[in-house]
Amino acid sequence: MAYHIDLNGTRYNFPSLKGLLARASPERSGDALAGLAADGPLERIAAQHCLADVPLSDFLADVLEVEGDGVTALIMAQHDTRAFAPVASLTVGGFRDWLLDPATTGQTLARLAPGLTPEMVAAVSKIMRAQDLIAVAAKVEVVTRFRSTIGLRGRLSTRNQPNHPTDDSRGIALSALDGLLMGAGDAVIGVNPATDSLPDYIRICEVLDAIRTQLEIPTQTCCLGHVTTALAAMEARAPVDLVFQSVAGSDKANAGFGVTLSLLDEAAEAVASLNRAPPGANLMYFETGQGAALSADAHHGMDQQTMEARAYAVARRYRPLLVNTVVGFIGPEYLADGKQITRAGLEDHFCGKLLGLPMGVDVCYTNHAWADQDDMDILLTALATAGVNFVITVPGGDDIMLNYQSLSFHDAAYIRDTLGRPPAPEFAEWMARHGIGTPDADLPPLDAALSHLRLPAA
Amino acid sequence: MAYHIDLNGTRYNFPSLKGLLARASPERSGDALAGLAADGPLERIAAQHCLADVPLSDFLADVLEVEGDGVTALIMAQHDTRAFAPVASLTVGGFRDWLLDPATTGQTLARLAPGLTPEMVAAVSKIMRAQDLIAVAAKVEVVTRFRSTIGLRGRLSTRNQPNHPTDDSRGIALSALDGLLMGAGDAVIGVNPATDSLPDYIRICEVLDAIRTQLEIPTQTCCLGHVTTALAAMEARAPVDLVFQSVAGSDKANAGFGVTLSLLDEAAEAVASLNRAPPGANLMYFETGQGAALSADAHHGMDQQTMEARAYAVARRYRPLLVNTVVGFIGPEYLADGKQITRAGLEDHFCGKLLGLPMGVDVCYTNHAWADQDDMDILLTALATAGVNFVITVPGGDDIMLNYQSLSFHDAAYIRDTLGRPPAPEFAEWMARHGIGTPDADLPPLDAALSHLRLPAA
Amino acid sequence: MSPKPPSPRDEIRALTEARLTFGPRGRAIATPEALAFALDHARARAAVAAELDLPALASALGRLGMAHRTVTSAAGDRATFIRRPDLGRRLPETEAAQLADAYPCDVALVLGDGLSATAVALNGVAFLSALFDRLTAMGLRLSPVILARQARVALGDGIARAMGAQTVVMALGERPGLSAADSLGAYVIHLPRPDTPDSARNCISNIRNAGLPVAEAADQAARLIAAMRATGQSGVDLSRAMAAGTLPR
Amino acid sequence: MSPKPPSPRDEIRALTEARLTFGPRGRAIATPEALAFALDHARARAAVAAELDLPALASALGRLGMAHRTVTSAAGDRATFIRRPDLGRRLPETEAAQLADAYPCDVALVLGDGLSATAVALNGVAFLSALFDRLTAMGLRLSPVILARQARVALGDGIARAMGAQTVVMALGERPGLSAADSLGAYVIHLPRPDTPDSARNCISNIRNAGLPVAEAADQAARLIAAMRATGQSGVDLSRAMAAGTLPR
Ligand code: B12
Ligand code: B12
Repeated sequence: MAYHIDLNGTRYNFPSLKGLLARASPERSGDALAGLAADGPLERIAAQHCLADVPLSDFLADVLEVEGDGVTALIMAQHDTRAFAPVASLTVGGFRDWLLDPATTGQTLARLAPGLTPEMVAAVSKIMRAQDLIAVAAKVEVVTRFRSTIGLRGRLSTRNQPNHPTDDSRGIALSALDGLLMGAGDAVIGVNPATDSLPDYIRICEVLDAIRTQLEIPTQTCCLGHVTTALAAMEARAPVDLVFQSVAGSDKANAGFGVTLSLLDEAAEAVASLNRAPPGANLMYFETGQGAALSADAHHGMDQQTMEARAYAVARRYRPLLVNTVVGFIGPEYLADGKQITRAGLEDHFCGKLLGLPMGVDVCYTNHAWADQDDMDILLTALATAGVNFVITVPGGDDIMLNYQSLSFHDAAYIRDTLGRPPAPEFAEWMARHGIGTPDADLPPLDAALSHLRLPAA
Repeated sequence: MAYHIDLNGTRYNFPSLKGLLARASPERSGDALAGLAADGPLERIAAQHCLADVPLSDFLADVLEVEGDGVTALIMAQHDTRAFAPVASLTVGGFRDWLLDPATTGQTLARLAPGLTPEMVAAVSKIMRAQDLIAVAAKVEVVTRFRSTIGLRGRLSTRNQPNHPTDDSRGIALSALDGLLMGAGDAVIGVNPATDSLPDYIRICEVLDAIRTQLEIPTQTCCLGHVTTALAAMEARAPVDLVFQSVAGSDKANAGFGVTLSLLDEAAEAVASLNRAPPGANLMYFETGQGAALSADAHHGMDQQTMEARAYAVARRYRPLLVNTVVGFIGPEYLADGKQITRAGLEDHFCGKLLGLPMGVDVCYTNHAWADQDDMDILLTALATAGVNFVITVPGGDDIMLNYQSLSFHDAAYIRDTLGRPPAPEFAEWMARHGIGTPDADLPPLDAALSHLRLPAA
Repeated sequence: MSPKPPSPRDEIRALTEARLTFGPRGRAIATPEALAFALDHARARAAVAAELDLPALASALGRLGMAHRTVTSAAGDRATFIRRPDLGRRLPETEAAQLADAYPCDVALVLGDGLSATAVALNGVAFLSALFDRLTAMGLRLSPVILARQARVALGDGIARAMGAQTVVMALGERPGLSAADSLGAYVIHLPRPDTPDSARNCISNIRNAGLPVAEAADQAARLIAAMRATGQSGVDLSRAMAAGTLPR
Repeated sequence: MSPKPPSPRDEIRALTEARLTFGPRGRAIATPEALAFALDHARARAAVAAELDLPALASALGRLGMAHRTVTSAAGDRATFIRRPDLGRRLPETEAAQLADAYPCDVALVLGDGLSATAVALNGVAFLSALFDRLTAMGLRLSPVILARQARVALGDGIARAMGAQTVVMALGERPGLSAADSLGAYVIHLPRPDTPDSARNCISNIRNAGLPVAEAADQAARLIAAMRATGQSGVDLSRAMAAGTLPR
């Protein structure tokens, strides 16, 4: 369907809803790379005006316009007409006003989530200012549980990410312990493996499990290898708490990641059957990020922010414990600088929350981007205000394997202190019990840790 | 005195402390314009390393290196050796660590303020990240009083700025009322006069006083004309609550503004003698902003951020009720884009607070800057986290006389709701009494206001 | 049908362009207003980038019988102008030399783009011709109108010195606001030297339709110039004297 | 004096370059560490901007008796390369034509700058020569080393097609981290077509001193290539088969 608007005597034409969404997107390098961005500020604003008048119901057709795409089919199947009813007659602009209305509470939004499609949520985000994205997201509370309870209002959890360039067991353990001594890891202790082998995957699971059980930490662990490796590891009876996978917003993009929905279904079933978690627990962990689909040439002419929101349809199928956008991770090819990363981080968090996901953010940047630590401080502050479920933390903010800068354990302490955002209650209690954050913590100090922890043999 | 450092086999020389400060300053367009900026990231970081090792006591010499500058003399006269004692032996780097130490409380910092010079504070800010500037400022509570109490922890006040391009009495009153109906104006209702005449100044004072007294608002009003006009108006018995003046960090820059310290002394005495305020009240209002001295060619080879901190020495001489940096107001010649404005806003707030000032910020940008509303949302959020005393608000964020964008009354409502930052207690009570913020406010609705308010004749 | 009586809303709109909040006060600015704001921002950015339309200005001045000359500041182009106010204030020597042959004058009249060529296009010639009439009536000798590209306020000082004028009026586009890009500022200074501070200037601001009308602005400027030439002062000192009533108004 | 026994701190430092927090845990990162971080960031940015040192690489390869050729992707220069990964993946036709006359080979060996020419300078030749020995021992015919400027991973695909090679190893600089800019990534793919997805690639990452040693990386790459050529598969499918143990390791 084609759209158009007359603004100041100029007619702007948008041949499709997909094209309109792209032109209405706030500026970012990835859309320019894809040749989808507006020609300039005036065309962008015209598109936003035009988009504001589009009825939400227009988004119930196949916006991606790709025959046989599984993610599109999933989105249509997920859509709950009854939940959609309260906003069914609104335009995108009216939806924004409704979202910002003080009468629209967190409960209202939670009930609405199954009625929203990713494209609706992406659309409204494009006409929202940063403060709108923050204010609406702050209303939504998405709580998930495994050994800890994540996402309670007023709290902020952290992933402790003790990566190591050779997956050395003791190297990983040291970084994990460093974070634990700073109170990081209530969302998950999760390692990205440098290597791609099953034995390494299993060993990493065992190392993390050893730390968790020996220190009796109310948290969960994860090795972020490929889902196929996770399946093999579960078959081999490795201690897998959570299955991880990167996901994206089209079948083709997921194929680029080497995954299909049925593979994910299989993994979700497998991990549930391990019975490691209390009943009803959430057992999956997904990462997403604007630009992933485009970088695999699997965006089908759709802008990267809308594609990102579509990835959340995949994620929500599995009631995940954790989802996070890796926002600045992929690089300046997609989000050029601190401004674009900040905007995208707030968009992704907002869209994920509105779709009912337990949304976290990897507040980060690469060394080829035009960004620095100040940008991260600001994004963290904005996200904490918006009620982000969790952020990722690494020793000193430097991931020595993935080669990028994420938050440090100290950064999490900054926001805890300044805005008052304690970790998950079970973990906070564990910290108190062990005196963590006080001079007399009873965990082994880092210098002595190597001899204390009993790690599995390499 | 000259400084140098060897870093990675390169020697970096800094012929003076002033030069070192400039080279260590985070990137901004004004320092580049002045030819004072570092040559690139490596020289900047070398300067920061070098600066971190400079003893704070080095700053007790004449850093500006200008014979006979009155602001320098004032800084030296203000310096309280006893208050300085706790940090007297520290370097700039050690001072940063000390500031961030949880043992250093707001009380400690309040006692320290008279011992600090602007240059010390500017120096340490240059090696602090955004989160450091926020976290330390958030510890400091600077409370001032007139009819309302401003700066209490956890609160955020607003200036209601109802400017009008012809200073039309009813035009001003309408904008003021619009803000009052949104709860804006507990710091001050303050008009920048478009015109430069005494009769207009007096009339504006009368209009604002009429609104305040007829609506019994526990706040103060101000006409932000030149201090000489204020003096003449006070002689003519105009209802002057607060004397306003723009100030800068050198005699020459102040001369560019048409002011001297003795003129300010005279004005401070005059306004105190009016006895309009409870005893002990604070009676002055100052604005400052990075780039003002440079734009008057009165920066004496000093970087704009340090010059800005020097302006605070002028301000604190008068125990002001309000001080704010106009950060993005002056333009991209000095702060090019959203990133530079954000950084400068946080620096100015931090430096002002550390020097004991009741610091506010005009969160704003001009149409020739590379900035937009998203940047302002983010800066507001960061400043509220840092505990800013007040921000400036205008109808719809558009100052139709000064031609720039500041915050809107709605923006203040956003941060009040999202971070929980109520206005001054007296004003909050007044709002509650009049049902402001509820559908049945008993103030006249805007459409009826013109006939209700009894304004002085033009 | 008789014309509808003006509603209070219309009355308000006539009083101020401020973006007032009528109706129910939600937490956030409503979508139509938020989008209108974004559009106005894009337009204001475009106004900043606009260049003086020299042929149009020249022919408008010509129709009024006013001579003109053109100069460009050391900033050269628009991108440099925004980032380098120092260059926008400097008159290159070649440009100064080019002005030296003009007939002697008391007051130099300059029309610069400043931050809004749009403002100059809309109000520049009207203001200068109104001022021209008043100053001529006062018996002052005026320069041709100097159309100045990439001009900051202080560029006028160099122009005055180059032409040997004692007083200079620099009328130029104020930075464009969100609601209007048509606002002109007039800065007047007497006996400018290279190191004269801004405090020696007087300013008449917000000259535009919804602001200070052109005729009134010209009156004020003429009054200022008369006072400057009578006292030898300008700027804050002059304002102070005028406020104290020690000068004829 | 006998040498001091290694302290636990030294032992830790040998295990990981991670920026661990020893000693008292304050709220904030201490000033020396914060400044070191900023310096490392500036250095990493410089590494991104660095270009391949072609003469040095050529002479190092020459000393080892390895031939080479040079190509540049469609990105042309560094600034374009960063913003336009699409161009960094594309081999211009002129460059492709220039490779067509090379002798026939089974495996194309490519050394690209990627995001760190520093990594290539430090580990590139060592890795390729180790791999060269292993593959030669396996009886495979190898291309000259293609030194590729402004190269993204997928540029190797076009190179392989231009040279008629079935398998291609693209070794290139991974994006530089804060602590190290010397990390090489090797991406191997079998039978690349223009539309082959990344999932058909295998990756050996973190090849550097403090990561995966060059010799071990070459072993892994040789093993992957053998498996690819035996099964006709590469990428996720191959990994899955290897994980399932249905392939010789
Ligand atoms: C950036 C990056 C990504 C980006 C790639 C997008 C992009 N345009 O660059 C994103 C976030 C999408 C990504 C996704 C994945 N990645 Co990745 N990625 C990286 C990273 C951090 C940097 C790569 C780099 O600098 N490349 C150099 C530049 C010049 O290459 P480029 O041409 O610009 O980009 C290409 C490569 O980055 C490549 N690529 C990126 N990741 C992977 C992973 C695999 C298995 C393959 C074959 C290729 C590949 O795809 C890009 C497009 O062609 C490395 C870590 C490192 N230290 O190198 C991990 C790394 C290469 N990725 C890894 C993994 C496991 C994955 C995933 C399989 C994760 C998952 N479980 O789903 C997915 C799928 C990738 C795929 N098949 O396409 C592993 C590989 C382990 C291994 N030895 O096989 C690494 C080493 C990190 C890790 N240990 O977790 N990744
Ligand atoms: C930007 C600005 C400033 C900046 C100037 C720095 C800069 N580099 O631009 C700062 C913040 C420092 C400033 C300070 C003041 N300003 Co002022 N400023 C403006 C503003 C918003 C825009 C001016 C503009 O667009 N100029 C056009 C560009 C092209 O000029 P420029 O060459 O780049 O910059 C020069 C002018 O801006 C000029 N200038 C700026 N303000 C003033 C004020 C006076 C009295 C004079 C003579 C010159 C002057 O100085 C700059 C350097 O030469 C106007 C409002 C408006 N709508 O125009 C008020 C305005 C001109 N300023 C005003 C005032 C009152 C002041 C102060 C006297 C406030 C005070 N009480 O201390 C001070 C002192 C100024 C001085 N004598 O130097 C009034 C003038 C009223 C009048 N009719 O006389 C105005 C109209 C706003 C207002 N109503 O409050 N100002």
